Amino acid sequence: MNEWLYIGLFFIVGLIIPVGAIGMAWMMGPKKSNPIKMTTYECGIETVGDSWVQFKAQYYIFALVFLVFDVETVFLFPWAVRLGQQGLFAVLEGIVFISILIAGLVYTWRKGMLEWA
Amino acid sequence: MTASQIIFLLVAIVTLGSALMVVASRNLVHAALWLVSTLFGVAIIYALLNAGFLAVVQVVVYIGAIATLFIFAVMLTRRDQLEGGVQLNSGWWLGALIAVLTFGGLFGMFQSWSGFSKTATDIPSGFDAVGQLGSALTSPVGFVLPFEVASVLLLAALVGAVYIAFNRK
Amino acid sequence: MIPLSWYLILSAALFCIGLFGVLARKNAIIILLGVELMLNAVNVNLVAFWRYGDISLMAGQVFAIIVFAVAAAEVAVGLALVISVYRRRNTIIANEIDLLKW
Amino acid sequence: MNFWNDPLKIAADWLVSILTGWGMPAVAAGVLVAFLGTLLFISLLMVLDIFLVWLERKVVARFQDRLGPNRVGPFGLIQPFADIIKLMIKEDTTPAGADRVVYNIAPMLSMMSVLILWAIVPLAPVIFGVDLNVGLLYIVAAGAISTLSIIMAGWSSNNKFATIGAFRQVAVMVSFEIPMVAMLLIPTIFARTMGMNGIVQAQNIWYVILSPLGALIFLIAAIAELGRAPFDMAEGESELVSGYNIEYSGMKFGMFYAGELLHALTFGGFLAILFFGGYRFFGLEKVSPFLAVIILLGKALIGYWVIMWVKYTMMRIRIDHMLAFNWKFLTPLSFVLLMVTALMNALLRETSGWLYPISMFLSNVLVAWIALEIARSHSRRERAKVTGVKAVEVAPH
Repeated sequence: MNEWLYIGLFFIVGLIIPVGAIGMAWMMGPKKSNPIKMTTYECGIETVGDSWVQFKAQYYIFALVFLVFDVETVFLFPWAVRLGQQGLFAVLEGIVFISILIAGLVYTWRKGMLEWA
Repeated sequence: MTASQIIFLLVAIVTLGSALMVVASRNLVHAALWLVSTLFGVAIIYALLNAGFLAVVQVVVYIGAIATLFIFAVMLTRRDQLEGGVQLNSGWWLGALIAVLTFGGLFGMFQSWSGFSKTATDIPSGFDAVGQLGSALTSPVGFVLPFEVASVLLLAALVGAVYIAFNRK
Repeated sequence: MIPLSWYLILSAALFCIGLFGVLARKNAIIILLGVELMLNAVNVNLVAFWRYGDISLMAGQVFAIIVFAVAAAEVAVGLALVISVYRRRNTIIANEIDLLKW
Repeated sequence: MNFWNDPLKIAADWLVSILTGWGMPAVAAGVLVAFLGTLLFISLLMVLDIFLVWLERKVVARFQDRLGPNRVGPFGLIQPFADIIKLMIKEDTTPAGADRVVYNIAPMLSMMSVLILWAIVPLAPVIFGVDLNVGLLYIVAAGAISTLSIIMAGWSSNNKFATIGAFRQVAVMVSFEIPMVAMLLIPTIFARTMGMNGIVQAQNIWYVILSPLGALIFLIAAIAELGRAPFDMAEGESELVSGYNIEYSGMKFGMFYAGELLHALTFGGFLAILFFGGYRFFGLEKVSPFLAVIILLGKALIGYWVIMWVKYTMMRIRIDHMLAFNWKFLTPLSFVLLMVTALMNALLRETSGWLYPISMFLSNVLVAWIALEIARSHSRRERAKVTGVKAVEVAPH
């Protein structure tokens, strides 16, 4: 528990410092707000429509492949820590594991889903 | 009341409050951000349970990947779908009733169980949870099959999701 | 020290909030978020039982990690379904997705 | 044991003894001292960060054949303080239609995600915040928070450019996280631990010798993770008018900017720790912990300089090329390298002498060579496709 307490302290202090800096800037800065000043910046012209533009489906694909590989690496970290003890069996196990997921990447690639268009 | 109990209570309040906000928010991005807050609370709970590996994994997988995926999926739909109108379906009171009854039932069940207010034993010094987990996942007498099946499951999910969402025929 | 009961009650409450979200909300994405809450509640239970039982048995943690994988798979396919339905029917309201009703 | 051998512990014990002498319970005194130590450490980091602003401007000026800040103070050293005063007295703005709460939390989270990384950095054998046994995954977790802060900043600004910029940046960051995490597994395999201090202690041979390709991939992925050129979607002035932080000004922008610089130094430090022996340098670290800190900071600054060198030399890559490079080249390559490393490590672990490092090095070189050949033949085909297409001439003859 003790070491997580330190991590918690780092989170707290890591928040206090930026909050303090921004808070101080907020106190020291002028407050002369007006509607024109607060308009959205769009290179000098009036904004048109909603900022919620239609996004490409590709973003979802990249996040999806990332999710799958991210979960995979979570399995691989304990595997890597104990790789020395179990010998070749564990290595082959890991290679099978990675290969199965590489197959998924190859499938996505072959379906043309990794193209940005 | 000890310090760890106070920490637990604070975290539990934040976690449950954020969870309520997840199911109550009208704005989908806010719901996803409240989910992040809930999951972070659960990560602290794992740290309190001395499961440091799972606490970090919780942040990596849920906040790093799943929340990002949710927000990307929300952005793929249009805003006009997400706001306004009735958010609850017609049988929402039934849902609320079932949820409350489930909680009551679980609570009653727990109380009749003898191990309910068990306290934890101390972790022996030098206990290497990550190493133990690695051994469990890789040794032939451990969980090798679930380890490999997880990879097949992820493969199936990837192939399925790509096929369902983006079959261009 | 914190008794086991606190964790169990927290997890039960989290589970029920998720259940309410799944049963009562119309929006398909919120329903998926509710399922995530329920899976997390299950995970809290698994880890708590690992900690309060024999900690040299890693089954609780291994199970929790498998649940992570299952949650990831569920989100991936669930959101893909939502997006697919949205593209065809232009809605993400679960009640309006009723093609198979008849 | 005296102060010069273990300064942190001696200082902490001394403070705790004073506080308990005033009648404070031992636990509370311990927590208070830890809190003050953390506060001091993070304040020192912020001072270092201010120095980095000056360093970055000086170095970029030199790369571009300019002088850089040189008016305020000797060598312009006071310049960053002038910058801070300017940031402090600027108006705190929130654009119309922005999601006020999320908009204001985002820069704080961005800075925090960098500061918390230092909790696990072993500065010397006895000077470190925490020797977490899941240290490497903790780096990835902090990266997740940083990703989240970018999404929050971009989405809440209510600006098309900010939203698009944030989503591109996040797509790049999550994509390059995969090779980075795979390369974090390589020191784990060698050292059989995820703890940063354990990895440094295990490096009798620098891991860059055992896995030069791993170090290179880690550097590339780290640069992308930092969002610096050539992967700097956030700075895409011409197409995105600076991406997710477009609507931020004053101190809130300062947080993003300072966070980016400190993040770069931090990853220079991680490169040093994981592949270049951390605070170890021919036994010098045993002389004094203070010397070890200087060694680590020196190595981190060299890593930071390399990152700057790349930034100010390369041009920005187009987003589709960036992602294709990652998913079609870097990710398969890093996983192949991981498998080769695991296999070679299991086969040769027990061999003595120079056979193990030499064969590890050669296997890396072989993998790199094969990958480059494949990439070369691919680019030849790509070029062949383009040469057939004639550009439309402005002034036809």
